[in-house]
Amino acid sequence: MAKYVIKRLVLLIPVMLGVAFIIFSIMNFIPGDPASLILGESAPAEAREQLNEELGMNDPFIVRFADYIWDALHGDFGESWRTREPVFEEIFARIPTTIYLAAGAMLLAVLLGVPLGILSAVKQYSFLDVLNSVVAMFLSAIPAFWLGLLSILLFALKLRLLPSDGADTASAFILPIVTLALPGAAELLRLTRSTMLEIIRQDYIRTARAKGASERIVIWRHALRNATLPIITVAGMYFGSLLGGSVITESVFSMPGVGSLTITAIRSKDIPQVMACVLLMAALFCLIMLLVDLLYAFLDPRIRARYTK
Amino acid sequence: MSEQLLEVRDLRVVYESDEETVHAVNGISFSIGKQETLGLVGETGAGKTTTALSILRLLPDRIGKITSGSITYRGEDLLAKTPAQMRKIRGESIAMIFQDPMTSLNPVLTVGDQILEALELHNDEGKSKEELDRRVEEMLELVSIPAVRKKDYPHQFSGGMKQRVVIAMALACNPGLLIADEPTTALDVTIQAQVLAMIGELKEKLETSMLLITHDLGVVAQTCDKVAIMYAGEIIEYGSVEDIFGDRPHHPYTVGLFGSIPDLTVDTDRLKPIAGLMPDPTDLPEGCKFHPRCPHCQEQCKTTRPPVIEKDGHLIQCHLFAKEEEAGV
Amino acid sequence: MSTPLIETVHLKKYFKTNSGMLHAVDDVNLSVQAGETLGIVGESGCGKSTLGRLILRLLDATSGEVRYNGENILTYNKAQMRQMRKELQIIFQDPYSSLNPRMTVSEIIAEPMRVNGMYQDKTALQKRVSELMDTVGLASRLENAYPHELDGGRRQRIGIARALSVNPKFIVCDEPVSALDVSIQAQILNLLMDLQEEIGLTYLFITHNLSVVKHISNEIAVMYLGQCVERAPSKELFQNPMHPYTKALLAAVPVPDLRYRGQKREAIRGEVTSPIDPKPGCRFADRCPHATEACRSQVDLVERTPGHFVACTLYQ
Amino acid sequence: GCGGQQDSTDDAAPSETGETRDDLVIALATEPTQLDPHYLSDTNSSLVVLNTHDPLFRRLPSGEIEPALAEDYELSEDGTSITLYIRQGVKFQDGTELTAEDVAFSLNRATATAQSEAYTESFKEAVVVDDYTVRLDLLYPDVAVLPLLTQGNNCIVPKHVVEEVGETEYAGNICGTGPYKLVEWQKGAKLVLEANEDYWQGAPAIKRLEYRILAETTTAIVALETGSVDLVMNIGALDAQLVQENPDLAYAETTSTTTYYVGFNCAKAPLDNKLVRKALAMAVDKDAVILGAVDGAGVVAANVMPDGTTGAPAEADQPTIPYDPEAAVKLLEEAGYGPGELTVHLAVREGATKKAGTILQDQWKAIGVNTVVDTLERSAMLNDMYNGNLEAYIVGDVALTMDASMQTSTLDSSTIPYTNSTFYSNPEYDALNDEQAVQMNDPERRVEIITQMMEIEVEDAPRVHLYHPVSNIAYNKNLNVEVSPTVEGYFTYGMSWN
Amino acid sequence: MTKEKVSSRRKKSQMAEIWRRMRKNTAAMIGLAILAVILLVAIFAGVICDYDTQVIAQNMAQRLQPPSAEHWFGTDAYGRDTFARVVYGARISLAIGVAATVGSVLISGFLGAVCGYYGGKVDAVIMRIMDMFLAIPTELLALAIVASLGPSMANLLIAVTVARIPPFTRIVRSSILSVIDQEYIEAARACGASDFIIIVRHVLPNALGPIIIQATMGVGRMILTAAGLSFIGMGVTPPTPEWGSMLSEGREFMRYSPYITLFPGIAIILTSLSLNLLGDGLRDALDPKLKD
Ligand SMILES: Nc1ncnc2c1ncn2[C@@H]1O[C@H](COP(=O)(O)OP(=O)(O)OP(=O)(O)O)[C@@H](O)[C@H]1O
Ligand SMILES: Nc1ncnc2c1ncn2[C@@H]1O[C@H](COP(=O)(O)OP(=O)(O)OP(=O)(O)O)[C@@H](O)[C@H]1O
Ligand SMILES: [Mg+2]
Ligand SMILES: [Mg+2]
Repeated sequence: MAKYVIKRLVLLIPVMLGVAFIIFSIMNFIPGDPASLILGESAPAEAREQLNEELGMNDPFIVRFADYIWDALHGDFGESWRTREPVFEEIFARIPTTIYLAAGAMLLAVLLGVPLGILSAVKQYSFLDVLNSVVAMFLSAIPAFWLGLLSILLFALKLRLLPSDGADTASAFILPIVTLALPGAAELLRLTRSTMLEIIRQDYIRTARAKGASERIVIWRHALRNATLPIITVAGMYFGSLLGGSVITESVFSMPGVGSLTITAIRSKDIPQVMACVLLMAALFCLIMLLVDLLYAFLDPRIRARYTK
Repeated sequence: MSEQLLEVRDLRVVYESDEETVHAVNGISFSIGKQETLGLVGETGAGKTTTALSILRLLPDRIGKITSGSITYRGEDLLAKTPAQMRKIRGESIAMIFQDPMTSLNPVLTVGDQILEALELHNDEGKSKEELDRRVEEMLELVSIPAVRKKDYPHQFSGGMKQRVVIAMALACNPGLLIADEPTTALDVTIQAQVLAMIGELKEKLETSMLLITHDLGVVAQTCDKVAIMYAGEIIEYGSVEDIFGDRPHHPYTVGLFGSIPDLTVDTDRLKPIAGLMPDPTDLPEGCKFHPRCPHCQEQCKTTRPPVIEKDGHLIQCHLFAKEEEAGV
Repeated sequence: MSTPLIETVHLKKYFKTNSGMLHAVDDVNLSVQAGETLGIVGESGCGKSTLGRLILRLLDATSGEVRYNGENILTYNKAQMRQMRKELQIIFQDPYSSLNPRMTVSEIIAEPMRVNGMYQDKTALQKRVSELMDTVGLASRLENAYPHELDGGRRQRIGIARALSVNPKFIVCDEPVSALDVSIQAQILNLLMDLQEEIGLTYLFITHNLSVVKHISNEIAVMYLGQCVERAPSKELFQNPMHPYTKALLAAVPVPDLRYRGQKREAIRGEVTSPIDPKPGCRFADRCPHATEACRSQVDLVERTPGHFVACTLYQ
Repeated sequence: GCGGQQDSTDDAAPSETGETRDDLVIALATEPTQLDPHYLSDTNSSLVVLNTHDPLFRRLPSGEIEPALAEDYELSEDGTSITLYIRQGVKFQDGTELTAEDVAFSLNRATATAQSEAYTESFKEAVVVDDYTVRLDLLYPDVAVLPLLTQGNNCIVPKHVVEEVGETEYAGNICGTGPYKLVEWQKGAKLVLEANEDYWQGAPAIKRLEYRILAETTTAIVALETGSVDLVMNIGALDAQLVQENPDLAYAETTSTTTYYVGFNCAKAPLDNKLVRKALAMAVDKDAVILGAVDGAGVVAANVMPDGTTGAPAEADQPTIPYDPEAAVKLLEEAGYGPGELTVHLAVREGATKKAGTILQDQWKAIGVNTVVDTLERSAMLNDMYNGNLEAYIVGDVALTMDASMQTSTLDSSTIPYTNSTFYSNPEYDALNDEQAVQMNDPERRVEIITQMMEIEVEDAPRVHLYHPVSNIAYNKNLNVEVSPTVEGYFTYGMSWN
Repeated sequence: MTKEKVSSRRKKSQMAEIWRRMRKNTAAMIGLAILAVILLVAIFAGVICDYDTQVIAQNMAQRLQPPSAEHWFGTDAYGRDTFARVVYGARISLAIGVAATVGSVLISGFLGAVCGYYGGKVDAVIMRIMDMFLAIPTELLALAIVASLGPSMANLLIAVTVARIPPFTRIVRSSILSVIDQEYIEAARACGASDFIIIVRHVLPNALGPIIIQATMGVGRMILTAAGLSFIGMGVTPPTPEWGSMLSEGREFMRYSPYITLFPGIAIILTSLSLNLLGDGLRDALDPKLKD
């Protein structure tokens, strides 16, 4: 197992290099020289030239990329061109918010989506099932900012129940988390439903029933464990993508998360900042996927066997 | 005949979907006495599994329906039981071994846990965890699997071992009746022999009755006391093994079935298969269901359902013998 | 003896797996004369299908030769091989997964001929398809049916018609009747034997059903864990099995005859050993009641009586 | 803990007990980037810096300039140097006293820094004369030197701190003379400032100042309505209406010093044709643009010089291109374009300029010109603008110094392409521009020259001036605050609770 | 040899079979009906309203009107008729959704087929590259693409298409993998078929099921992604009426004139809903296991 984990971690290196290359090239395709962005519209020409030179913008692309990677390998990811602070300073300041949001949203999505999905599958074609499915499709089709703004107007302004912004109090996280979680819950509901439907047709479920097991035992002990695999994959992907930041929700609720930082950085062509953000997110994403795989092994002995060999 | 453990009378089962109705079982009757083994034989799709599932009331929800008949176990009507009462019976009084050992075990639970579960579900005496654990080990050893392997998962077992685990699970609560649905079809001959031998031994030891479903006549000849031959949802011939394998008059389908098997002991140039194929269960022929394939088909067979003729407990459902009988009388 | 139609020489196939080399086929030497049937029997997973696939080059052999009319076809290039494909065909075990569910019956049967460009003319092709359907006993009204609408017996006939479509000389029948019911099984076996008689086909017939193999084969090879442990003419093998595994196999067959009822049959004890990196020597030794130290070293297949080969220390 | 204070801000009005509040929460739409004065490059950073640091002079919301760290000044005869008399007894927030050393150091540091170049272009060097006197030498006489010294980029920093922590580290260790000190910066969320009790003008009334980052306008207004924010700047016209209807809130507005205009690339076909430019300009109904772009919250602009710009005539007297679509069609015909034959690419950015562009598209369609509106990212827009790739673009120009020179230079050929991105080049205009710059002692002559330049501009139409947007604030009605056209006006020291 | 005598089997083409099963599914039929209406509206947009005078023509005097007899859905900030814009928007939004889906399905179909069929190194390399793209958040990728290529309908399309390729490729690959194990693929090889014929005639048609479902759901998702991009200012160019950009244009008026966002919002939801219903129905109809 340890060997497997190490192998996966080693595999992270080429993937991160690839991600770095993709982002670095895209950022270099984006027109505009950083100097004009840093200095503003009214800065004189010489100042721009000088700054571009300082930032190494006049070197060929490959040289710059190699320099970047070289420095990064030495732990130096550079300073933000915009704020002149080490790139990770700002990221780390924002990461807690992002993690609270992502974890909260995923938890809520799972807590809502999975039980409702199971209920839907167990009572297939019932009124409840139809209602669940329609509501789920509805939720997954609502644009995020619409949901966000509407919930602010309703809960923060009309009802004055919850704050509309800020990341100071726990209550401030409620609305953004709900907004983020609903589409995820909808997706998980549909996935859980279809997976469970498939699994309750399996022979071993019939075996359990033939032993005299009650529906509760059949569903929770026999079916759910087997249905968990696809569910955690999707939940993991969802969590991963949430960690990448959710620009829209962050902006609507004024949550200082990593997503809005990345967007700001892309907009101001702040290459070191963008690189650091995306690399960190990609690394997190890969780690989450690794975790998901390990969780697989924990839940499914067949997969465990494959790793331990 | 001794007191009957299980009695099935005029059972009819259909599978109904929006599109079509499959008449899977069409009025069959049979009974199993204490410590008896009944072999249920028939081609694919004859309705064997359906019959078994009906006894345990495990037909698929909504689609599978018992339309008439009665199933009595130890004098009690199973069809009148509530779901909770039924759950008590399943596993404890009547246990079942399913067709495919590879998929009948839950891949994420240890085999020990799966056997233990059956015990826990029917632990009326309130035995302690240790006692139940010991019983699990006992059961595993009974089917020749070292007790230490109870912590293993199904994928770590070979097909034959998995089937043995399923058997251990089914026998864990000392059921009065064991339904074995083609317990060896998915296995190799050598493993098949092992498993069959084991079931036989255990049956003796635990004094269990058995309903053995198969389409392998060889297996029937070696293990059963009574045989019912099914065709298109009906029992067309029923009797003791001697009746079926002996030199008596048989239903033309039974004859065809025997003719289809290459005999290891006799050399034949050609096999004599039954012509044609099973009828479509959604659109069964009128009269005798076998008539389109029957070499002795007469006008009458096409229109009227043949009567059941009994001769010393050997039942045949065929016009051919009805006539003989008439002629004889 | 004349040159066999098909001959394998030291044929080996190892699969790389996570836990080591899996010896699926390990040094198998067989030959089949034109117009005859060689039966291959053995436990599940002993390498029967792999052997069949190797002969057709559906898998690449690890080493060894496959000779067709004396020529090693493993050295053929793509174009030569395509020519060969018309001579060598296969009928698969599973009539459910071996037919493309999105094609109609006539499309499936016509596919090999289309691929090989055998008929330019559409109507001629259609005529040939009808002929083939007739040969295998499929009603012509089924030509536009899809496989899922048919039962196993009819599906298997489609498979046979497909194999016959390119006029092959040699057909590997990989458990063609295992998935079928006894009565349908008999229909198919009769069909195969009729075809052999009519057009002189040669079969390699793979199965683990001993009654079937006895019925159809001229010669039988018994495989155990990738190796051929015994080979003899069909009758001889049944009358005089030598290898302990063959004996166990024969004894295990349940016979539909009350005379054998109650007879204690000697079942093989123990589980199949792993085919991954097997130890040298007889692979059956762990389960064999007669195993001795001698079994731990290399055991060769030797001819004990004319035409009867066995690999066992009891007969060396 | 900020939690307790959070609660106290939940009430919009002063608490029932009659105690007045001493904290203030201001909403900002974008986050300041960094707080080192000399590296400032965006408005909101300046806003904060001007509360933590002091400039030498302060501009009041009214536009007047009053002395701050400089008590007085003296301009040399030839206008190439200015002597600054530094206020005595002023202390930095670390307790050390402000000296001429610090002032000279700060001005020279600003001059040397690229980010501040626009505000120090005319500076040569600052020289310490004595402990409280500094002489700032200029490269050329610059009429705008006082306004420049009010800017955030020319704020005074302590020399010893910069030298101690290092040039680039000052941003993380700011220590000004201003009325507030930074105590907490939650990136992306808020900045918390605390009153400097030793401020040289006396301790400020507001003791705790929080800038909260609220990107979405709707969220900011909701926060104002629910009382979690006390002041929001530059809200939309519809929101303004809503605020005015709310009895708990107050609203004030003034015209800003920003001018939105369409710049034509005079070096690129088809807009290198004066007739075409003029036609397009004549087809613009500025009132409709104001309605669509800022929901009516704007004033028609005649030129880039809003009222109050030194050296410029009153805006009502400025020459301008009339709205005359019929004449525009004729001009187009003259230029050889029939209806539908001309297509213009108009670059805009997300927001007001995009809306303005959408309206222009419709208005130009009326004279038979097709318009493709390209919404660009800031980086792409600047890049293409400087490289002369754009045909037309809409931008906002801030009259930073409120002096005409800075505004006229935007059409001077010497500033192509950065300041003058229209690539407009007219020697006559350039000559006049040079001439007005030295009319330090003859303001009337200067106005004359500038009016002349405006006439040239109307004739050649290198750009169409659209509007000056309204600068507004919405706030808790108990807050004393004045609306200002510039960021320098939002000096929190002047704010207090009733 | 025994000849066929039984003749009870009905003959049906696969399409007809699927359609027959779909028809039984009420939800799918509701979805189909909604979609049909939306499609009709998109096709006949030009008949329902005039582009020049209703969709893009501005009328500042009439801005921000609530729904009325004259303007069914009210007017937007430029005084344009929201109804006309929603109707025309159907064209644009559906075009974006469909084109992007088709594009990504084609590309990932090809990549997935290559990966699944050949396996080995090709597979490893392509899938690792896909992983890289998967690790980059969708919005950022799209934003970066639009920012580097400039905003236009085509680039918006490229952005949403590219963002969808990695997950799609995975799906295609796994459904291909489930097919290539089947013996009929081996049978095709045994009769001498080339790789190309095998992929095109045998593998792809059988792997189509999951791909079709992803595609139907993809359209709705693409429209939503495009709407999300509009939010961060990456939408279509004005005055094109696209639902997502209408939605984000209207968001600052949400409190004052909610109709501007309400109707395009409903249009997006309905489209997505109908495609989801249809996709679910199609999945059920295609799955032989669900025959009961
Ligand atoms: N869930 C179901 N829905 C519809 N028809 C079904 C269902 N299960 C079984 N059938 C049909 O009912 C008939 C009897 O099936 P059953 O499984 O009882 O046969 P069997 O004798 O056990 O066959 P086998 O030997 O293949 O196991 C068959 O025609 C079968 O197709
Ligand atoms: N592609 C493969 N990769 C790895 N191992 C394989 C592969 N194909 C077959 N094997 C292994 O090779 C051995 C022989 O397999 P093969 O399918 O030839 O057996 P068989 O005799 O045909 O069995 P059955 O009777 O079950 O069809 C088995 O252990 C199998 O697991
Ligand atoms: Mg069955
Ligand atoms: Mg095989």
